[in-house]
Amino acid sequence: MKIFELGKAKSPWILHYNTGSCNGCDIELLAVLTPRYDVERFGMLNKGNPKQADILLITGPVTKRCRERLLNLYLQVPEPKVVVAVGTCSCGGGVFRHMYNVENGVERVIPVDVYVPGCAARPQQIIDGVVKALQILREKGRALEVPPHLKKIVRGREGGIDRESLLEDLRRR
Amino acid sequence: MLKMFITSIKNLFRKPVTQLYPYEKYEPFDGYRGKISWEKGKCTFCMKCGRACTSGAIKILIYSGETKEWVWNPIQCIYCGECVRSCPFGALIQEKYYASPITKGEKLDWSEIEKKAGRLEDRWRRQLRDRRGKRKSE
Amino acid sequence: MIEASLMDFKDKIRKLYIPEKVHYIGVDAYEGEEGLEVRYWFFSYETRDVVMVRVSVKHGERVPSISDIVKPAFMGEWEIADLFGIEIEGRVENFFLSPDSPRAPLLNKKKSEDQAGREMGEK
Amino acid sequence: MKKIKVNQEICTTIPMGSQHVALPEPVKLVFDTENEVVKRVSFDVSYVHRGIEKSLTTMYDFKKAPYVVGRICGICAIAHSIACTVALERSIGIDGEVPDRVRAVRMIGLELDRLQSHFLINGHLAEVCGYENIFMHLWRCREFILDTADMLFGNRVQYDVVCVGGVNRDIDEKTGTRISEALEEIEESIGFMEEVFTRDKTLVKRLEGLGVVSKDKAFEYGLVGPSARASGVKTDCRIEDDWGMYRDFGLEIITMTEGDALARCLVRVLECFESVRMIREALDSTSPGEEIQLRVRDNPKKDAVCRNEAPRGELFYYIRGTGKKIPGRVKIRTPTFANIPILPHVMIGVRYNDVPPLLMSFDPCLSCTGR
Repeated sequence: MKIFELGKAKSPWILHYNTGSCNGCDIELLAVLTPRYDVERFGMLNKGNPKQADILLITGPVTKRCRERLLNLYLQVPEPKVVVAVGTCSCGGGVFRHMYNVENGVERVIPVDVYVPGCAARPQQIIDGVVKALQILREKGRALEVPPHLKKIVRGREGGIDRESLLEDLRRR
Repeated sequence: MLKMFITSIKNLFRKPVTQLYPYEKYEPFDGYRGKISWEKGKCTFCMKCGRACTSGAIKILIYSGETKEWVWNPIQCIYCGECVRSCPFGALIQEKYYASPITKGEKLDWSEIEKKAGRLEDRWRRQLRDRRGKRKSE
Repeated sequence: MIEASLMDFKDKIRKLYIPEKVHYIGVDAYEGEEGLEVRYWFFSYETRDVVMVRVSVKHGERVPSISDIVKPAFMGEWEIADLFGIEIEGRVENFFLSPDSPRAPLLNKKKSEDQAGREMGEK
Repeated sequence: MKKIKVNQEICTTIPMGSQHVALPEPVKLVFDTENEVVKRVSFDVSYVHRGIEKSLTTMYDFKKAPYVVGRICGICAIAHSIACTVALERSIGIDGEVPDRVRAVRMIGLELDRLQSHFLINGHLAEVCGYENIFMHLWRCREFILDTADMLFGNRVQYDVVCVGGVNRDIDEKTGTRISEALEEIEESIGFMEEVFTRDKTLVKRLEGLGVVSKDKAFEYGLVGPSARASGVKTDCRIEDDWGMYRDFGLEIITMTEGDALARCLVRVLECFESVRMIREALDSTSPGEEIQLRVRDNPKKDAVCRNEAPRGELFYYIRGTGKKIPGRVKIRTPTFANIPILPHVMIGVRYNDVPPLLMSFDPCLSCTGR
């Protein structure tokens, strides 16, 4: 278990989705991956598959047509996951606030953990945001850990928690 | 082939382009459009900045009496600098440092503030109209 | 600027549009006092002028497509069909809008509702 | 993936998007392929529709419009701002009074934007071809341009320097000299890019003869920008509708006749040299002036149009002035909107693995298209 946690902290893979932003934050996100800022120093890789991702970087004010795709992507990312809203328009709408085809930010659709301001967000700001997201990822990972008094049951059942034995454990206490 | 070899030898001795950002401090250029700071002493609450703001990131709350509040939302601002140029008293300054990311707890409830500002402005306008009406009748 | 009606605007465009000499810019609509206007924009390489063909259309009237004369015109037509609620031949439903976004958002809502009400009354 | 019948042949349907590694933007393309050869394409470009045209006629007054339209597209933001501003100035009737210095600063902004956009798309094209090394190199070079923009206008991507009646900030002499130093570095990196796209065997063989658009086809489908110039259409809105000083500086229109993906790349590379020359001319021709912003008293009252050359091609703005603070109608026709209708025709008969480079060679910008 510990080895997975360590791996996650050392190499968080990111998933990027554009929900109707102006491309400004998206190209800055790509610039973060290129030699000047080279975020692969932290072991971060941009992945196209949500099932391999830990950090979800979302740009754009969430247009009505993107909403369902965003929700699907969020549900496919395995726990623990952190959502980072990059750029003003994904935080609260920015200049697109109160337009007819826009949802006023990512938080209206899925829970957001870190808000990165800036229009467009600088690479430095994005790196700051991701560093903050890493702390949250670690905390969330810890929260997901199995409590010590249940560890015996889990080990006995090879990873899965059995309902019967859980109830039995509760009854005993 | 030879050219490739020369280039790779050159690159061996070149300084790396990578900025080790979080470990190495980064200094933005002069004139970078960063955070907006507000000086209370100079401000007269003329509301010009609120009207000039493109994305509605500045709200001025005028409560009854003399209590007034200037609110700026860093995650709603588009950093165009229009408010700084519109301020006739120089109460707003654009710093050259960018705003840092915030987490859920530090966030302002902006839709609540928007509603509140609208309500307060309506009331303030009504009061102003009443006062003018009174003065005319006198 | 060329004024045209629904009957003859296709002939006028056919006369005007020669692919090597005239560049097709786009199509646009506008809601004026008396119903809608559909405007076709062209640019002439020779005179370096923007030419506008204006067609006045009433609410609910069907507009023929010009994509048999001007090939790339279909996208602009689908766009205004969505945003203004104009019936254009060969349009695709929800090209720009989602199923739950407001219908014909660029129309002046109140006026079009009045119009619809009047039409209902007449019937 | 599912199998369907098209004209008695069994086709495999491959959807691409809306979330895909090769695409930074949401767009959905559905290919019907037979033995990996594309037979039919359908596309959905509406994922980014936000309703900016409506908001310009209801929410924002005309002085805020340049900042709002800049957010249509982050890559060609200043092209949008300039086109909108020029159309508004024509509508108000002050476009003749704009000082030369303002025109020069706007030109510098637009050309810098063009440089970074061309570097971006050529790098991205190389990455899509599987040539990640060139992607990294070109993006490293692109950082010099972004640094220059950062120094001049105070931001890397959204410059926000253009406003109705002028520009927000002037370029002082100290920065001017620093730019001319930076320009040499940029020119060197353009030389590197040219070398890559003319000499590198892998890249040239991959892109040569891919997606050929003949001159007649380009006229017929109304292509704009570098895609049209690569097919031999001599069109450039900077010459045709000159809001700056391009005609005085003798801007050269670069055309090629091949019309394939490689020609589209090379047109962009050669345009970069021209852009650097334009920046130099603009810096030398005027000196920092006192007046960089006219006082705007009137509201837009006439109908006005502006055609501006964005990095991707012709950008068309139409503004209907009503004498009020908010214009009656703002129509935006973006370059990618004109380049998309030809895509289904070009893609038919192309192998599926060639589709991403072909798509990228047209330089699609979906944020512009959706608005």
